[in-house]
Amino acid sequence: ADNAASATDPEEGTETTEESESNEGNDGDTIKVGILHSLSGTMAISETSVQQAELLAIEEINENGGVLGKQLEPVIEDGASDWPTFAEKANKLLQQDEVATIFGGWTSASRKAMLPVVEEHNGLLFYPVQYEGMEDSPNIFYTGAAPNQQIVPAVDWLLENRGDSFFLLGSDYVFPRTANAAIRAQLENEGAELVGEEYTPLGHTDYNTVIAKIRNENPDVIFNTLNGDSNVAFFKQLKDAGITSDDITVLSVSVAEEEIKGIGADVIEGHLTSWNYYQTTDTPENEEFVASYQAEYGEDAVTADPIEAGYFGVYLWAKAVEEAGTTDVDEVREAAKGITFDAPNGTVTIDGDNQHVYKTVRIGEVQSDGMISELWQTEEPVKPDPYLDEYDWASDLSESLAE
Amino acid sequence: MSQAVLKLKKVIVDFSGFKAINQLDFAVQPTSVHFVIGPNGAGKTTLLDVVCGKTKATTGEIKLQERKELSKLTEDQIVHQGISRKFQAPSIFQNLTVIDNLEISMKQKKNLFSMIKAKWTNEQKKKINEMLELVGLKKVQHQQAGSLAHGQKQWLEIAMVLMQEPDIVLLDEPIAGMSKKERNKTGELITKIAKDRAVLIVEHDMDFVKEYADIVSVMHEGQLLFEGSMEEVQKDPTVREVYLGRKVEENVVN
Amino acid sequence: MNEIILTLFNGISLGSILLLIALGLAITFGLMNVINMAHGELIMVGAYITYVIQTIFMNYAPPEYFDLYFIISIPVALIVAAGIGMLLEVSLIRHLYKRPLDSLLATWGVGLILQQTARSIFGAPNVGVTSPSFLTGGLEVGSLILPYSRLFILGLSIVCLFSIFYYFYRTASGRRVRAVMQNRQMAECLGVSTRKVDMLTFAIGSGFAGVAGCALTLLGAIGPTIGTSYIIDAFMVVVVGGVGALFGAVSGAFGIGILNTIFEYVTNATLGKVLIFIVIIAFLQWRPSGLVMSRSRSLD
Amino acid sequence: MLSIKGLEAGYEESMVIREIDMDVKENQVICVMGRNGVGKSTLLKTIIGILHPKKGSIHYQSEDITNARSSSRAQKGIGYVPQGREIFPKLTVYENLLIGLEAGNQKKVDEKIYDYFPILKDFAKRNGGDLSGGQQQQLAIARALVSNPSFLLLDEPTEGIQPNIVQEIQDVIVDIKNTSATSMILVEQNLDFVKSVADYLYVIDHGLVVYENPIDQVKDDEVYRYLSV
Amino acid sequence: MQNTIYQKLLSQRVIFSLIFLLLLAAPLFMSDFRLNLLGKFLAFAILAIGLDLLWGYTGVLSLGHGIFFGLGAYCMAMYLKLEATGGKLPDFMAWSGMGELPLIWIPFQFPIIAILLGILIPAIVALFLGYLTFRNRISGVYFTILSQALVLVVVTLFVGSQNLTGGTSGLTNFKTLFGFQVNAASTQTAFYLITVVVLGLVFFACRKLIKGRFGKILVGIRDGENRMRFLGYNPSAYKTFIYTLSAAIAGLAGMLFVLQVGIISPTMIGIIPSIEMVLWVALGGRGTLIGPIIGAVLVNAAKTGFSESYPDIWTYFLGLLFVLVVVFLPKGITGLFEKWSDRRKKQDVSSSVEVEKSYS
Ligand SMILES: Nc1ncnc2c1ncn2[C@@H]1O[C@H](COP(=O)(O)OP(=O)(O)OP(=O)(O)O)[C@@H](O)[C@H]1O
Ligand SMILES: Nc1ncnc2c1ncn2[C@@H]1O[C@H](COP(=O)(O)OP(=O)(O)OP(=O)(O)O)[C@@H](O)[C@H]1O
Ligand SMILES: NC(N)=O
Ligand SMILES: [Mg+2]
Ligand SMILES: [Mg+2]
Repeated sequence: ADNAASATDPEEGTETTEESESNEGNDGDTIKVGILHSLSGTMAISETSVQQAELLAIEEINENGGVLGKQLEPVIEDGASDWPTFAEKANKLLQQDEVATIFGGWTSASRKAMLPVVEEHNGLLFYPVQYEGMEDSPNIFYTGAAPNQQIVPAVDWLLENRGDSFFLLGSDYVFPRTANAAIRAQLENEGAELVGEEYTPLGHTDYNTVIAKIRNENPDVIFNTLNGDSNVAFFKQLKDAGITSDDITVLSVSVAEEEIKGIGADVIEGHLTSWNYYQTTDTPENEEFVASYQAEYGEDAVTADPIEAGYFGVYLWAKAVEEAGTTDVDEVREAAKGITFDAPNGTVTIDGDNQHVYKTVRIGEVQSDGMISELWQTEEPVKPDPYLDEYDWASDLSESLAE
Repeated sequence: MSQAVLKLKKVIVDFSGFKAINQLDFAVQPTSVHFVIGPNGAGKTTLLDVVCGKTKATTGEIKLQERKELSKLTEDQIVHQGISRKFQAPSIFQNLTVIDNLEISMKQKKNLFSMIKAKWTNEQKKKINEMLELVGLKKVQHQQAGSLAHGQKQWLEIAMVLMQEPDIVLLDEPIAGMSKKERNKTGELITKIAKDRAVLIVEHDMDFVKEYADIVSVMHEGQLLFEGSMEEVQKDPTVREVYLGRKVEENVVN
Repeated sequence: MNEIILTLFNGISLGSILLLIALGLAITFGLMNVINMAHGELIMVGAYITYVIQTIFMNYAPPEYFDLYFIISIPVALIVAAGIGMLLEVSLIRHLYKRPLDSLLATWGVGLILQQTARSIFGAPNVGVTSPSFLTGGLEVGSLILPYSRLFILGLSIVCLFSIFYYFYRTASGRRVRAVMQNRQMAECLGVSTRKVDMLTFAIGSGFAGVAGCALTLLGAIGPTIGTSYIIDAFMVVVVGGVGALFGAVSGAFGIGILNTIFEYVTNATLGKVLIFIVIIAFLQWRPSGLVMSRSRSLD
Repeated sequence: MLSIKGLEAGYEESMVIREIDMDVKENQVICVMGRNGVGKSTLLKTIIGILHPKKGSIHYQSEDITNARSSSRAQKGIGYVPQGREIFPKLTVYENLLIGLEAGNQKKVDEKIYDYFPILKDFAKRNGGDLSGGQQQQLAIARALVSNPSFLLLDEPTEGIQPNIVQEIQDVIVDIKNTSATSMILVEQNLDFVKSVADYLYVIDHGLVVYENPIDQVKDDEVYRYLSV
Repeated sequence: MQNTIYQKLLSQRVIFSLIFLLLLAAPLFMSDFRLNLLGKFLAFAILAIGLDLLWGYTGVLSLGHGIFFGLGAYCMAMYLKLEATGGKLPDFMAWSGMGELPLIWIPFQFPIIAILLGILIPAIVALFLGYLTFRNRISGVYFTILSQALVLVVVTLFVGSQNLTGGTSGLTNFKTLFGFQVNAASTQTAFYLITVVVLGLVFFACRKLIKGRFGKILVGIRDGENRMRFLGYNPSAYKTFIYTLSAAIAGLAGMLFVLQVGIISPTMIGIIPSIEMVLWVALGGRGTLIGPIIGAVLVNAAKTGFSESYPDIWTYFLGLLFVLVVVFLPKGITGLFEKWSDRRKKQDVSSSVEVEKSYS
């Protein structure tokens, strides 16, 4: 409804500015919340299902009486896989619609585009995807994994179980490059061998040459930080080149159930992933979640880590608001500290120090049916450590980054 | 005879094996109406092409006033050397008005920066008006050139050539598609402008050539077959055989 | 030694892929001068057709016949894409022949619509296509493995190339096409039905885009934006080869393919792209109108 | 055979020919003269269908073709040699001729075409665009003849052609006239040429027929008066 | 005829001035957010003018102007970034293991230099590419596709050298300019007004350029490049000049964009934006200068409007918009006005010819 406002109508602009600045989005009997993902462009392949999960959560919350007795009213915008657009839309949501919070983003680039906007207007952003860390904005809640909740343990596990010569392959942007910087330090510290490091532009489709290089180096492990389409090309061509998971293990940190559908289970079967959640994760909350998600979006719809992170992000915010008794950002931020929620992946807790969440780390192996079966998991949720302060091999990294 | 304004020595133009012009020696005298005739495909247009730089000679030299070697220059540089050319098929600027066409053709500094600050001078206005009168396009001066009839286009292009005030004018079949009246007009115009410049004309209309030629060169298979006055040309047996044919012979006889 | 052979093979393979995606364009763009920005989306159509047919086979055909889906997909993709192309020509392109640049804009819009349509029908996420078993694995040559899928695409592109060449340069219908493209009005005056010719030609060009899409399912992702990742390469190939010159496109494709692979091998994917561009610029210094130049006497 | 009634045509708003009536009989050669820009080419363009008349009708073999597409007119046997040649530059000379065959029903180029224009045989493999002006003009005529049209539209066919070939074209026209039932409309500037081939003469001025007569009754001075007004 | 032309200028003058005043008054009746959007659109409009000089008047179609826009934008952004980090190394450099500030960043510590470079660098790049291509008479579609390849390469380079450019994320999170808070509402309004003024200046300058003889020469080059050579002109020089000029204008637009949007990233300068830029010009009506301005604003307004109203299917409407405009408004939106006043009938007649020429 609110969306239908025309872009060029000045009247409508003035009205909104006249409205009271406090108690964002909390007018009348509904609370407006922004949903900002790429619904068009290349990133739509990943982000649309996260958006669906967030809408599902909102629907559930509304059915159970909403928040502060008010219904949540999602305001949906399209980031269009274009970072300046993310900034523009975030601006629109905060200034025009005065939403109480934004759920959105996938790529780190989109998050970095929204960061100054939410900080400028003191808004809130719940960001649902694993990322490179080195960030803790007071206006952002990070519900995806920090490096120490996904990458660092994965490397440890691989060194223990699969060998110690690594080949790093990633898309050419901030997440893979930063992640790999950390991995390099970690490998060096462990005395493991780094035999190659390759980056391909996002959307790259021909991996013959990369595979040729891999063949030459013949590593034990490929640590894969490719994002999006490229994964499909890479895995298909890897298989065609006759390299199977028995020859070289590929561990991916941006390939989940959703992506596997596009790659084809037969192609990626036997390779590994590192996440905090799988559709197969065995908790009562997950059974419920998967059931209702599939009820909403079809039998063969799959759930995945970012989808789940988007989903429980909404609940975390809702709990915080109830706690605070208002949608006012500063009060919500305060109230959020230490809030916990029984998410499908287990109990998650917001870490007051950095606004990330405690999460359980899980290494999994892709099955022939496209599901991922857990090989290993941490006993309990891991404290988020975006700057890798706990690891002295990362000290150089994090020092140079203290902004 | 005074010394030639334009001299070609041993010029060859080779199109992947086919010699459109073959070892041609050729000279143009100042202030003369010099016709070039010859069978279709003899190399007349190609001759004009090499002179104005559209086609590069494979070998040989093309000298202006005995000094300037043309074959090294680009088309626009050659124009500034004082050689302007009208093409066989009228090529004018369809989307500009008649007067605009003349405006950009007229003699002036044509480099980038003098153009940016180019202004109309009264003298320029006068020149263009005279030219419009001369070629009888006054009435249509504000029409899009694209909407002119074939003949009118021919006139416009001639006017564009003259606006450049060249020392040597190259005309490729200027009266093609013109009616008698206009042919005569064109002829008179040519005689007039030839008073202080050389005019080199390719033409097939013998009556026209006969009436206005000072000197006629006959080309055949890329070479000079014969050169002289029209009378001499018409008497020459080979020329008649390869080119003129019976009808012209008849009216030579009587 | 092995490395050299492998790199060469990869180069040729990449070349054949480029050729396949450029062939359709060499017709609609090279011959007809229509800058069809929706070409990539026609490739997408071909890819989704393959997906649909595969799904049908999965659900209704006996497993032992599953592999047939791919064989069937190729002609179906060709026909469907050609059909869409024909529709496009009749409803839109036809009115724009006098304004080739406008066709760029209109087809861009069409591309957007097609993408969104795919998203609405098949959903935003990528869909998966299982390669037929006879195209998985590869041919072992010494210690190298040449993937069957690559060999197949190489073969396919060559077959397409020759059928196109034969059609345009050896058949009356093809001659008509070339005549119409050079002087539509005069061709009409000589009794050639330019409408039929235009429609047919554009359909053929689009059809081959469909075939390319079908083949690409062997290599990469199948999603709404698959087209955009290939379209520019396709245009480059046509230009380097020389617009309107079919064999130019061939040399362009393999030239770019091999060089790109070599560059990428000795440097990385990013630098590889850059070097290719520099080479192309340098190349056009030497051959301003593409590999296969076509002189003409006319002024413009 | 061809009858034009009250024909009006032109470009956008500018009416170029107005109220033209014309009747061409079987095997008759009509000649159209007029100063530059009076609408001769426009008339032919309208007959072949490049331009669509604003008013009036065109009947061919008692069939209304006023709104037919050019291609179908060509199929019905109307051949056209445009002013300015309109060769297919990147088709070889031979291919240009083959396109000419599209209108007719025979499959191969008749040898007599090469008898008319020998160079077309010598240059068969060369690109049409590379030919010289006159060669192109000859090709344009030949291209119209190969399909043995029953009706020919010739727009200044001798433009840019060497004298002895002009005579040959003259002979060709006469030959066609004598050996077939073909009719022609011929636009020409040279009255002598006209008199040697035409049966009937129209003079057009400002899009109107201002003078018409059977050729044997045509008086030069009358014609020249109209041509030079 | 003469005086109808006079009338036309008169009427146009009036219209232009009105639009201009309206834009200047916009801050009085528009919300900060909308004003900021409008400011962004107007920055695009500036670029569109330059593109129209190149395409509409000179017949050279560049599908690569995003690059020049981007170069300008990045120059400004680099300064802003250094301001924001206050002497310290920008975060992305740290991650990609840069020791100290790389050489090419040094000049951008000084705002004036940064602004100058924001115009110069695009111009120089264009001059270089233009010279190499036009000199060899690479034209028409060859140039167009090359310009597109340029985009591909520059974007790949920008993404690839994260340590220098911030990679895919681009540059964002700015703080101050000349001590003013860039994100403050007042500063933003100032930026908006500056944009309007620059737009006005660029527009009237370009208009002066093409109304004169120079403009006719450009049209001549567009319709008959080779013929111009035989009139004694060297088209390559003219084309290179216009290409360079339009690149400089694009750079200018890019800087104003960054100031108002607060981020620049490769996605903003890539293939798709570059094509959209051409669409603005075509939609508004090429070869009119005013058309592209209208086009840029309308297309982007439509984009925003559609995507806000139908976030999940808005691209349908955008696509449809392009198709319909091309089919029903061959001369763009300004073509409509011309239809009403049939003064310029003749030009409509031959507009088809002109485009044909510029591409065949
Ligand atoms: N680019 C080219 N490639 C091949 N042959 C060419 C080319 N240009 C010209 N020719 C040939 O060169 C010869 C001379 O051509 P040119 O146009 O000079 O003849 P011309 O004397 O002007 O004839 P016309 O009187 O018919 O105009 C012709 O046989 C023509 O076919
Ligand atoms: N494409 C066009 N658009 C607009 N007007 C045109 C066009 N072509 C010709 N005209 C106009 O139509 C009139 C007649 O042109 P047309 O070519 O029929 O004359 P013509 O009798 O053939 O002259 P010529 O003997 O020179 O060939 C001319 O005044 C010309 O201005
Ligand atoms: N945070 C990521 N995967 O970009
Ligand atoms: Mg000639
Ligand atoms: Mg005529």
